[in-house]
Amino acid sequence: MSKPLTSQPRRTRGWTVLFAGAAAALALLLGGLPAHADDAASATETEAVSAPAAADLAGILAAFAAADFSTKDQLISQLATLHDPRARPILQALLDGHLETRSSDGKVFIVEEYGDALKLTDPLTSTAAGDGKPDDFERIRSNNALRKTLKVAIAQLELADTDPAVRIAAVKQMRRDIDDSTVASLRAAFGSEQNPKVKHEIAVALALADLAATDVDARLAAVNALDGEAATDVYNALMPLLGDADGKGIETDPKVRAAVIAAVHHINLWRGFYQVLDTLFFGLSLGSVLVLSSIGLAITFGVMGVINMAHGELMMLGAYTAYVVQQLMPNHIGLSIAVAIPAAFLVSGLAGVAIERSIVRFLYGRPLETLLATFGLSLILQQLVRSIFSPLNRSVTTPEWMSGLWQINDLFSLTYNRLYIVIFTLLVFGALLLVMNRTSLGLKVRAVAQNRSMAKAMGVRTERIDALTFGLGSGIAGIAGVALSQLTNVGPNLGQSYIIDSFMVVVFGGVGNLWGTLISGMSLGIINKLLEPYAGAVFAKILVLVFLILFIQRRPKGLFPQKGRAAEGH
Amino acid sequence: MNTTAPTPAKRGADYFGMPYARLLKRRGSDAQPPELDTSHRTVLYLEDITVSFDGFKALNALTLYIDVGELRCIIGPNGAGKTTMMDVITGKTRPDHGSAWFGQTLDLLAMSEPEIVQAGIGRKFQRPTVFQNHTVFQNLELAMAGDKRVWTILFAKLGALQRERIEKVLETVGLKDQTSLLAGSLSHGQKQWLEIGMLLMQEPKLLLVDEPVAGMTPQETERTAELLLSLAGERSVVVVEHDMDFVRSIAKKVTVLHQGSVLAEGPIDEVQRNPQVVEVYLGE
Amino acid sequence: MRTSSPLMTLLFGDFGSRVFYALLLAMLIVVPLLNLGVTETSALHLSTYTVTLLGKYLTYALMAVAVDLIWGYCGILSLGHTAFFALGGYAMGMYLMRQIGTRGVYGDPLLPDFMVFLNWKELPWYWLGFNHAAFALLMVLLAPGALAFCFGWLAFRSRVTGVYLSIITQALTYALMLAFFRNEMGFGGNNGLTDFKEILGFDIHLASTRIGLFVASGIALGLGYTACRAIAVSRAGRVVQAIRDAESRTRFIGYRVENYKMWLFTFSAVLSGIAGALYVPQVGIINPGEFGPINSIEVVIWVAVGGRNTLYGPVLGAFVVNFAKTYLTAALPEVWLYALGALFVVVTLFLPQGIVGLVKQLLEKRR
Amino acid sequence: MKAPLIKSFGFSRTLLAATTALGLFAANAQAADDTIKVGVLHSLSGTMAISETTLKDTVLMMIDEQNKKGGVLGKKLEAVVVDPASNWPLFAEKAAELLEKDKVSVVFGCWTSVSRKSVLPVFEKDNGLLFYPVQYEGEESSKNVFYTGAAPNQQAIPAVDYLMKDLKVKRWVLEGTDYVYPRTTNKILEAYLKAKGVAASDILINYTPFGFSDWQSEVSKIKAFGSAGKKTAVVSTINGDANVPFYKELGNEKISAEDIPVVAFSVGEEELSGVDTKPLLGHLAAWNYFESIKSPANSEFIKTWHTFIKNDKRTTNDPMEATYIGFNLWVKAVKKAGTTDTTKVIATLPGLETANLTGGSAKVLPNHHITKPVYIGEIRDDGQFDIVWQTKAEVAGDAWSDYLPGSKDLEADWVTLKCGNYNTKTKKCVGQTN
Repeated sequence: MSKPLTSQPRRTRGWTVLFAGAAAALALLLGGLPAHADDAASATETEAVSAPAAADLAGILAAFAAADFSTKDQLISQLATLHDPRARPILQALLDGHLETRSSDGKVFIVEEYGDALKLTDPLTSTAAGDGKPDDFERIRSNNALRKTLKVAIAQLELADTDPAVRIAAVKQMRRDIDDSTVASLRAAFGSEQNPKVKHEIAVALALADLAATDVDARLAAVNALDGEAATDVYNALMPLLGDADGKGIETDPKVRAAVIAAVHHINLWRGFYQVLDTLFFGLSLGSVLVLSSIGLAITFGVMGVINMAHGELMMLGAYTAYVVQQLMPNHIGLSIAVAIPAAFLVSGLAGVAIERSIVRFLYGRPLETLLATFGLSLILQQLVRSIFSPLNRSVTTPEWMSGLWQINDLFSLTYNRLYIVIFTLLVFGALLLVMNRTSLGLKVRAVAQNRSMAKAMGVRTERIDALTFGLGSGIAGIAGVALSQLTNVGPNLGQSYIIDSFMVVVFGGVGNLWGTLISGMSLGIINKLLEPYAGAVFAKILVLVFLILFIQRRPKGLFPQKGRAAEGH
Repeated sequence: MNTTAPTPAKRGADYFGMPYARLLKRRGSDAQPPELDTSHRTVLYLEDITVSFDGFKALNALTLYIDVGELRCIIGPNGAGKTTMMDVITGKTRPDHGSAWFGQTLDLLAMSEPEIVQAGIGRKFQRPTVFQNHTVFQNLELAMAGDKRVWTILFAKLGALQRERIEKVLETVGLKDQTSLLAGSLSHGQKQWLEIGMLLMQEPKLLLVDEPVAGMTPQETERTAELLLSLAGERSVVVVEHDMDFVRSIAKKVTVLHQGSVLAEGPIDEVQRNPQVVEVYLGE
Repeated sequence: MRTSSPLMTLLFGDFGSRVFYALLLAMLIVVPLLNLGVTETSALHLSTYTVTLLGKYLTYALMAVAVDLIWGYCGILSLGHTAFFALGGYAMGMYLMRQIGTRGVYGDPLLPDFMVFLNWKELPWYWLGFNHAAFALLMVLLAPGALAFCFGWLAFRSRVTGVYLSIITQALTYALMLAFFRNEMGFGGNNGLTDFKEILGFDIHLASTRIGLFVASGIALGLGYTACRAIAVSRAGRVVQAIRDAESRTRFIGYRVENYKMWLFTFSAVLSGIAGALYVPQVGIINPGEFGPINSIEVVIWVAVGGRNTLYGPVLGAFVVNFAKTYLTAALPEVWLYALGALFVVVTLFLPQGIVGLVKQLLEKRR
Repeated sequence: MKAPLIKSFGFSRTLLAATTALGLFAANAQAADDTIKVGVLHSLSGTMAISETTLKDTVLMMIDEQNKKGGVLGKKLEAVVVDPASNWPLFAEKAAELLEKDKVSVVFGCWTSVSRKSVLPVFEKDNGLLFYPVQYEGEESSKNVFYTGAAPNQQAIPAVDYLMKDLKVKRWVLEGTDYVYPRTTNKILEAYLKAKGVAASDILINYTPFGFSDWQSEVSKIKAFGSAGKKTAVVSTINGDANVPFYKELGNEKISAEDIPVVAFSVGEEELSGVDTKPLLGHLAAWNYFESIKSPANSEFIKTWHTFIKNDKRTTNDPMEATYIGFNLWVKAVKKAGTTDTTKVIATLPGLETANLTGGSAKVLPNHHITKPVYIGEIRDDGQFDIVWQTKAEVAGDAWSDYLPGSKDLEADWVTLKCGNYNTKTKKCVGQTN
């Protein structure tokens, strides 16, 4: 397993390092000049027809403002071949959408948003050029094709970076779009590269390029070199050699073909293995969502016996709290989640206490009627949110540290937000367990649940405990809402889509049993994900529901029923 | 301990709490109550019954026999397993281990609750459970022995003979003046009697009565004692009770349960002198 | 005439039933008169829109009666009863689809439109027979009945009760909803079945057909109500209420509780199916949304609002809630959910016996 | 106690009571003569409220604007708003209420196909007039409906053409929500792709339920399908709420638009306003209107909208433009016909032309569809779109697709053939005629 890749954004911040790197790049590119120069010459021949004659940096930059996408593409290639250390930050700024032209004079700047103003940097001198108003500037736009060209161009410059990790990323980036120019720079880099890991990646890249060689031996050597590699781009390159359904594009040489089949077979073995891991992780993460959304219910429904149909709406309140917190602190998105969790707990918790005091407490002992009243309440809460926040979905930004992918190796990766939600679920569960088992509140809650009148006789203020318990369950629903805001829509219907599933989880686990809820949620998630590849998303869910119905027939009190006389009653 | 044969609890888990064979056997069985064979003068055999909840043994290898026409009192401290024992006899709880027979031929562990009732075991719960929203008369009517299948009951009409039987039971339990009152409006003692009356309507061979005098006034207690004494003889009666005075007033033979098994058994005076019993009752 | 015959007691034994029968009969006479007998320009004229609306309410009322029979009398709170309603509706819808014949957009004599554009080559086997009204009617009864019987057989035998039962009934209808949403199922997916042309040879859009459907719904409600009441006052009805009040006790006096529940549940499901079958031609569409768990909860709310354990209360509840919904969605489209939600909360908090209970209390006070 | 009660509920009285009660229903809100009623049939609650509420506001805005100009035919317009609550049978009922009780002259409404299918019989029976403003699956032409949203040939096919020609896409994932619009669109696209020589093994069709939120498996499936050495694209007909979690998952899985672009037919500015768009940079959408298109009419429209809704952040979107076009067409037709009588207005509409918001014009065709330009936009990080491609001229909407076996012989023409469903082979008209 390799280290997680450093991601693009992190490097953008360390510009000072990059300047140093760019200088080194220049030196290196000069070293690899012979091969490159031919290449550049042939390229410029074709470009000279359409591209504006702009040999120097200033000329290219000036041309950007009015260029269309295909012209921009050529301009980028020119920039990359200029061997000018100033090109690197310009390309990066273009990729990030930070390159803008001033409307008044058409001058191009690298800009950085600074509150309401723009901080300008002159790309030619790399010095600060004062501030500007956003309205006076127009961004130089890029599109998909352009961004690809940009990334490859930047990668070519990065091949000379001092950090081996950056170099590996650069090679991998270049492997996505191999053409003569990239092959040339890769070959050059291969000769001078000292780091074995980087060298290996370059070798793979060169082998990928050789797959298209006309020489059979070269192809065979390339395939053999690739055997044992599992990266997606290798797979992508090998697969077409086996031909498509009509046999088109198939590798003609039998020896090479056999080698390709063997290599693909090896990759497929690994792919199969990691697919199972993937599925299990998907199951766990779906399970975590189920557990999170039902664990509050395990308290209000499981411990108190209140069928709270407004549970979903309490989650919705939590999600909206996350949204509001983010609106209040737009510059600290990462921190906002940390603030939103306690805030959502408070908002939903207080709402829960209010519901308990105003409605639920009059209905103890009539569980089915609490269902009706809280259903009415859920309608009111939904409409309330519609009135306040409009019926549109609200956008909750995912903080940087929660987005993206943890690339464990070429074939296996976990998405961060799912990973954090699994961890978060376990943390919430653990905390709740502590509260229930280790605090006096938990003791009293359990006492009231088991024998209300006895608890009352022993001086427990049952009314207060009821309110607090309901508040606790509701607060946890709010926390779940914050987590859901990272996965799905924050809208008035958020709660409804989870309420039925939540009840199923609690009932499957066994009412009144927190561990049961955890295990049932996780296992339902995994079962669902195991079925999904075969049955499809809808049918898998139907199967899970049917399984649940049948399961309840066999064990009417769920996986972990409460046992003993207290549970039976007369 | 018999470890090879599957325990009833395990068998019970086969399907919906009963094995397929039993499921098939049950068809139509509620029309024809099974025959009770008490030729050996013993109506109930409980042998080696063990029930555990979460590791706690509510009954621990309990063995008990009840004779025909006997009035037996069962006493014991809280948690001794008295109610669990009744649950086992009436099919509400399946034991982990042991056997329970009604007469020589009927295996109680293989019968469902209604089957057990049809066979002739009636049970009165600890808390009086009568149908609060039905009149006293309707309560007795519902309890009446006979075909209780859905279709028959849907079109059932009350015949003169049946009406007579209800009147008779009303007299026995002393609720003649309350005939058309809702059962929910009766006093606590009256509810207890009504419940006993409902048992009588089923014409049981064995009556299980759980704490019949709890919460009763002395007068009511006295009446209940008389009632139970008058019922024994014709049928066997098992009374579970805490109230020692009451037990003394009715019992010939007493069984003391402790921690799920029989601690002592015999005439009341003898039992009361038993040092172990004294320790259990006074030592705690 | 012997007014004290059992039949008369059954029908007119209590005050609420008398009011119910009187109002229903009045409605069945007055509505057709005002629609067909009065010219459109007259102020007394009742539009076909209103007739259809009332017809829909009648089917809802029948559904509410069916739910009250099991909830109010037997304590089984089914949160999945719309499953049976929708099944009945689909059976009717399939019949109506087959009646379209070559008048569909693609003019296929056999296949409904949605099958044509999804490239189905032949009619699936479960669609066969639905071109006969008698077969469709049989299915209206059988499909919900069989499902309820199987479900009841499983659930009641293993003694799934109370909240657990409510929640698995919800799972049942939810699973069915998802299943019917699938286009592969051959029931038209999300669009469901629509664009009906005629029923039993009558143009479905004609005012007279609407009146016919309205009257049929009224008669179905009257018969269904009577049947439920007959069950309720029979000894079996007393057993059922005994089960509701003390299930263990009932079992311990020798009743097979599960059989009673199962049959009652099945009967109630069949009634719901009939309601669904009458509902579909009047609203003109059946789609998987009808299986929605939320719809089931709404039915329960009609029962609660009207007053459960009375049979006539739910009828009142169905009319009141749905009239409120019809009125408010047009009059106060932005805030009607507040009003409806508040109604549910207020009724459960302050009127545990529903509107009927309130009326009873007031009458008693006056006395 | 019994006998008198029966008497007291004697029939005469009951009848009277019942009649009075029914009178409540019968009280027709007689249309006031000085206004023209305009029905608005969009869900304001339930699952579709997210999309439809905006259209209700758009119609109200248009009515406002028109009234400021003095109304139509010297009368003020009056909106009748109802809430069908995302409940399909309720749509039919509310449509009947608008047409029969409120006697509205025109209805703007519906979003989902099923809601349109539900109200269709009502409009045909009552001879109402409906403007339907959302892109849809086609396969329909009703005398009483004007379709101002895109038919598949005005959105799906141009988008696929763009992917095929400009992005050299060879392998296709058709990912949709399981209902009629994606099903039909994908059927058409599948036939179209195969006609263009794409092998069956290079097409993956997949459906998920409404509101689907757990996209992990599906996205990894797409990722796997896309790793076969051919340029792969996803054509998304995913509806409504399911989009946000889908794009979030795409973003987290780092499936960038450069590798596997997703072109969506149901994702516009409004949907994106609920998403963090940074990870979606470069993914595509095909519409007939984008808010970012610069034209005087569009700037004016956006300004009016912001003033009306009192919120500068609110976006505009394609169905809003379709509503705008539909409304203006109706006003024109009423003015030209000199009456709001539906039969006359319907007859006047075909051939009418009005300016759209992007600088072109929308012309009503005999098949009750309109001409529309097609744009393809790339998602920007601010939730707007950069136009990367557009058709040279407006495309005429096609009611019946040429790529479906059942409908390639069908034609809709309400002007000369007077039929919405004319079979050119059998020369017969099926269904509703004029």
